[in-house]
Amino acid sequence: MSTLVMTVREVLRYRGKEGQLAWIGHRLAGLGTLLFFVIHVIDTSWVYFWPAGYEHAIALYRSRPFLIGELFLVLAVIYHGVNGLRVALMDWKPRLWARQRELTLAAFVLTAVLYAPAFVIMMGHIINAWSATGVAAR
Amino acid sequence: MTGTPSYNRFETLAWRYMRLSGVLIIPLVFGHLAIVHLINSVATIDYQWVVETRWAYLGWRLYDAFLLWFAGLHGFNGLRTVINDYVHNRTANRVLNYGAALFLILVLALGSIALIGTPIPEALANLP
Amino acid sequence: MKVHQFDAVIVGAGGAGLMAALYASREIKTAVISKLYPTRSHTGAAQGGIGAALGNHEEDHWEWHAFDTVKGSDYLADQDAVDLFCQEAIEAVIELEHMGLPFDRTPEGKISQRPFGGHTNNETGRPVRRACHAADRTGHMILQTLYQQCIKNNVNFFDEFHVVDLIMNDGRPAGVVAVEIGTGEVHVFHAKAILFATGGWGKVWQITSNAHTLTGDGNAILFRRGIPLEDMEFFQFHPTGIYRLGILITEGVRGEGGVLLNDKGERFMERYAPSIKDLASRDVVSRAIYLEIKEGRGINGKGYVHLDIRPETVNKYFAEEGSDRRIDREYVESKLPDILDFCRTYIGIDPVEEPMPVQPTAHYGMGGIPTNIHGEVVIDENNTVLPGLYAAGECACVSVHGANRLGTNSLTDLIVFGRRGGQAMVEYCKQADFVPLPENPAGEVEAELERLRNASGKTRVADLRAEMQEVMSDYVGVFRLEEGMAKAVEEIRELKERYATDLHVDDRGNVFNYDLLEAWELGALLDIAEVTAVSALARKESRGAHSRDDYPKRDDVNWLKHTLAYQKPDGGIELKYKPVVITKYQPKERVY
Amino acid sequence: MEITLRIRRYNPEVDEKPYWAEYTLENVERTDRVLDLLHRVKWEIDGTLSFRRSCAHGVCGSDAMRINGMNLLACKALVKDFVKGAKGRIQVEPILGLPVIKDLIVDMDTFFEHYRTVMPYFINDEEPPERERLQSPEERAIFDESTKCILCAACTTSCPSFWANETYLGPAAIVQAHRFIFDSRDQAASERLAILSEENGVWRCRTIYNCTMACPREIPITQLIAEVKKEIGRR
Ligand SMILES: Cc1cc2nc3c(=O)[nH]c(=O)nc-3n(C[C@H](O)[C@H](O)[C@H](O)COP(=O)(O)OP(=O)(O)OC[C@H]3O[C@@H](n4cnc5c(N)ncnc54)[C@H](O)[C@@H]3O)c2cc1C
Ligand code: HEM
Ligand code: SF4
Ligand code: F3S
Ligand code: FES
Repeated sequence: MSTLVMTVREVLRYRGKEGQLAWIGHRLAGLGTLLFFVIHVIDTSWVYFWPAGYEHAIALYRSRPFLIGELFLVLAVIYHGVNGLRVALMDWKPRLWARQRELTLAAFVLTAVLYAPAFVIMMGHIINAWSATGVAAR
Repeated sequence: MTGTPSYNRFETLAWRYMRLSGVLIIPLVFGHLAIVHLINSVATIDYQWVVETRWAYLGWRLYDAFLLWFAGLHGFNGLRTVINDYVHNRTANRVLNYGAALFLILVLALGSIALIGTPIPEALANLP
Repeated sequence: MKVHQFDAVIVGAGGAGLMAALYASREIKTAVISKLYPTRSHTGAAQGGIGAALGNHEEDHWEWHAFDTVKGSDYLADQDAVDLFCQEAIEAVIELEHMGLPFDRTPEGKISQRPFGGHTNNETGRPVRRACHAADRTGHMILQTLYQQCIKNNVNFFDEFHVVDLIMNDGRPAGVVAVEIGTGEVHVFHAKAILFATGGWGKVWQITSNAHTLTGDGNAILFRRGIPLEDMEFFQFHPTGIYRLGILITEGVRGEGGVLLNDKGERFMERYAPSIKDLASRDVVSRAIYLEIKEGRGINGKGYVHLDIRPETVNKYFAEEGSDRRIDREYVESKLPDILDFCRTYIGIDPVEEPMPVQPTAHYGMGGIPTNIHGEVVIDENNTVLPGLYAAGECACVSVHGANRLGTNSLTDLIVFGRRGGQAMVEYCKQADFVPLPENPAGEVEAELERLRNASGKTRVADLRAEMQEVMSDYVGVFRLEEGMAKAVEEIRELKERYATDLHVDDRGNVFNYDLLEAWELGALLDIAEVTAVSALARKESRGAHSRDDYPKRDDVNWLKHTLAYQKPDGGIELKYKPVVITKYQPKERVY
Repeated sequence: MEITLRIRRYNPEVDEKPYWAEYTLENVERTDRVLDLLHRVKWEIDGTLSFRRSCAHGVCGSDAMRINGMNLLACKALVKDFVKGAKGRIQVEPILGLPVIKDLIVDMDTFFEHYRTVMPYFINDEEPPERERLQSPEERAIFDESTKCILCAACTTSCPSFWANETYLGPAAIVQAHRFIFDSRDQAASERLAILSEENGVWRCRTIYNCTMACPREIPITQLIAEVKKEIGRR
């Protein structure tokens, strides 16, 4: 486990440039998405097992921390997906290594491009939700 | 040299699966995000919505089932590699990996049962 | 103190040590001791190629190779050894290939060869393609391949063990003493047969192509134990080292067509060696460069000339010579990748765009521990063998290089005589017994190490070493004079005195105490510097790498003989001489 | 120019923990190697400073260390690569992931053990021909890059996967395996691929590229690893 701390520290200290940044981001995004995925599957299954509970859960999702969390979730999924494609591509076409910096930057840019509209739309939802239902007050 | 060497097929397969499932998950999960978080939002989603506008259709149930299984296996295999990276103590490593596997089975089971078992609301079922 | 016992102990894990280890370890219990991880040995720095008359591109014969070698040696090489050497070179190189060595290939899939200095077609006098190579990393490939094979054969390695003494009992070698660098612990290796393969001693001079660790340890150790050193006055200055850094630019550059140019843009080698020009042997080219510089034709009047491998230059000269060979950028990139890298990294010059600034650099010791063709150490004028002691590689002197080694012949030497040394040890160990260890076998050297560890005088090791290098470069370099060499001998003796009385070592610890070991290495360098200067002072002629302004001619009547330098019990040096073996090739004047 | 060298130091016989020490050197040339600066510290200021080195021109692989945050050979890192003005700082520390023994010296045992694991030697048990085994220049070119490795460990110790888990064989060992797997004359590719298909083999490589960026021999390591991965997939 101590190597986990070391990895985190050294990933920040080592001048590994794009590849390393892309990797740590991919890992964190993957794990984050997994966490959400697990929670989400469980609560969605309440539709069958415990419908009342499901309403509770959805209500919770409407709370401020979860709405903000949702912003991150979407970012994580988009980035993990785009970067995952890049990784698969590089493994499949080894000679692309010479272009690795450009491709990694491209993955960052594509993530931003895909995320920007999503972000705007979701912010819209958030503002709507808060002003319409007063959830913001909770 | 002598004999056929033994390959670790499992690791090879797991690695391949990560890439293949990743590519497959892309449309699934991006579609899912678009529907749930962009076109709709948690503000408009509730029990009613799930049961009446989504799971009423077999196609959507299948869609969600694919997502559940592909992403579940993908995510947990990812978790496995992370555990193997950082947890070196043999027992701790075993416990965590088996724990994660059991948990995965539980999650997949819950999700699958819900997908299969949730009845189609009568009002919809009776539509022509 | 730990004691280990092996049939054979090999000191040094460069090409020679590893080749010997491969052969010895097949049949007897063998240990290889090296102060560096084997793959760090300086064999890995060798660039241009390994010489063998394979004739893969054009007609070639081992007899031609032998004649070239003898001529290159300025007739000081022992011709029986040279014949055997050139014959066995062929199968030795093939053996390397069978071990997996990744040579460059000809279109037919054979080992690729390139021209190299002094290697000629004996009938036409033109350069012949004899240097088998893997780009410009031939030594790297040899070292890696041999190390790999040793791993395969489970050779016992003692990596980062610094050998500091040879244990003698009653005039017979019984083992070696080594310091485990990582712990400072002293180990005794008890052995029937001991082979030294500790490489060169270029660090005696300021500008050198040699690694920091090439300090002639083996030679100094044996010398202190009464074994003579042969022909130490012959030290090769390679013509093309990067200006001021000394990093080697392989002769392969000229083999591929590169030319040397002076400040006026003249290809000056045309004047010094009309027939093979830039591919004359190294002593000739180094002297030519120095003469150009002395006449003020160094680039901008400075102490260097240009080596030009730009395709346009090379092709111009090819055309002039009526050759239909042409090269282009890609070709240079593929044949000389490391050279380009060195120049780009260290001097910011791209050799395909600009010529390289070069000056002669201390490179290779022709002399060394006298051995016969079996790698057995011989200790007098009659070639009396000291049973159980062996040497191979650069530290040894068979002698196949005489007064000047031809490029590519050292790597061949490692393989041919490393192998022979290994085989000879096997034969010997099968019938010999261990010489018993004397009482307290490491006592003497431990006391010396303790003295160094606690040395608290005023002279820093690095300063003393720098002074020695300056003296040797000024007075015992490419050109030599009575006066200068006498001065060198005197000054080296003074430095030795200061080494004994006024040295300062900072590190008093045990773990990786390189401060201490560098001090010890300086002791070896000083001994070698003295032997070199004394041997050179005595030789009143010019031959090969030993070039004297006061005796500019070779003198076969008085000096066609090998020097043997002994340490006298009182510390001085005594010189003896032994005859050169001449078989087919009578000495004649050397023109290229 | 004036350079302040900040060195991570540790002497197991004296210090409880590693610490940073600073040395200021004057009259530094822009083209000096970092190795030259280390030598100046050792030779002029403090002889106890310990580091490995031999060839001083990037061919022996002794002196991989982390310089200004990146794995490099001290003898191939020039001052001008780090400092533009007349004054500056350069930071030197040991490579990461192998135990530090003293100052910049790490214990290389694990590294060489991994190296030996992949059978890094030519295997062909058939009786060799009289002369060389033939190999076309094209066949030779396939594994050219992997023959360049000098076992300096700069790659393996720059790899976050290796930091995380030292059982990972690491890029250097995989490069060595590649050297033989793709040699048309060698016969043991399957054995090596089998070894590399294990959990501590190629799959631990997450395509991070630190190794490729660090390699002083400019070996496209990640490409070679990917080629090995694909080859395993093919069998
Ligand atoms: C830059 C360069 C380029 C060259 N190019 C060519 C070429 O193209 N063709 C050619 O034929 N020749 C070439 N040479 C010459 C040739 O490479 C060397 O002469 C040869 O490699 C020496 O090999 P070796 O085995 O004798 O010693 P080395 O390879 O130098 O090995 C010495 C070994 O001894 C060990 N050692 C030393 N002292 C001790 C001690 N006290 N205790 C324990 N171990 C010790 C070291 O650790 C090392 O393992 C070149 C030389 C240089 C410097
Ligand atoms: C959107 C499409 C996705 C793609 C293209 C994708 C791709 C990948 C790839 C290629 C890897 C392997 C990385 C490696 O071995 O270096 C990976 C790892 C991982 N993925 Fe995904 N993935 C996607 C979605 C998901 C989802 C939805 C989850 C969560 C449930 C997830 C969780 C993980 C985890 C936890 C890892 C391990 C991370 C690591 O080893 O660093 N992924 N993904
Ligand atoms: S692959 Fe490159 S970085 Fe890695 S050990 Fe070999 S030379 Fe060093
Ligand atoms: S840094 Fe490591 S993860 Fe792979 S690409 Fe290089 S080995
Ligand atoms: S000292 Fe040899 S690689 Fe740096």
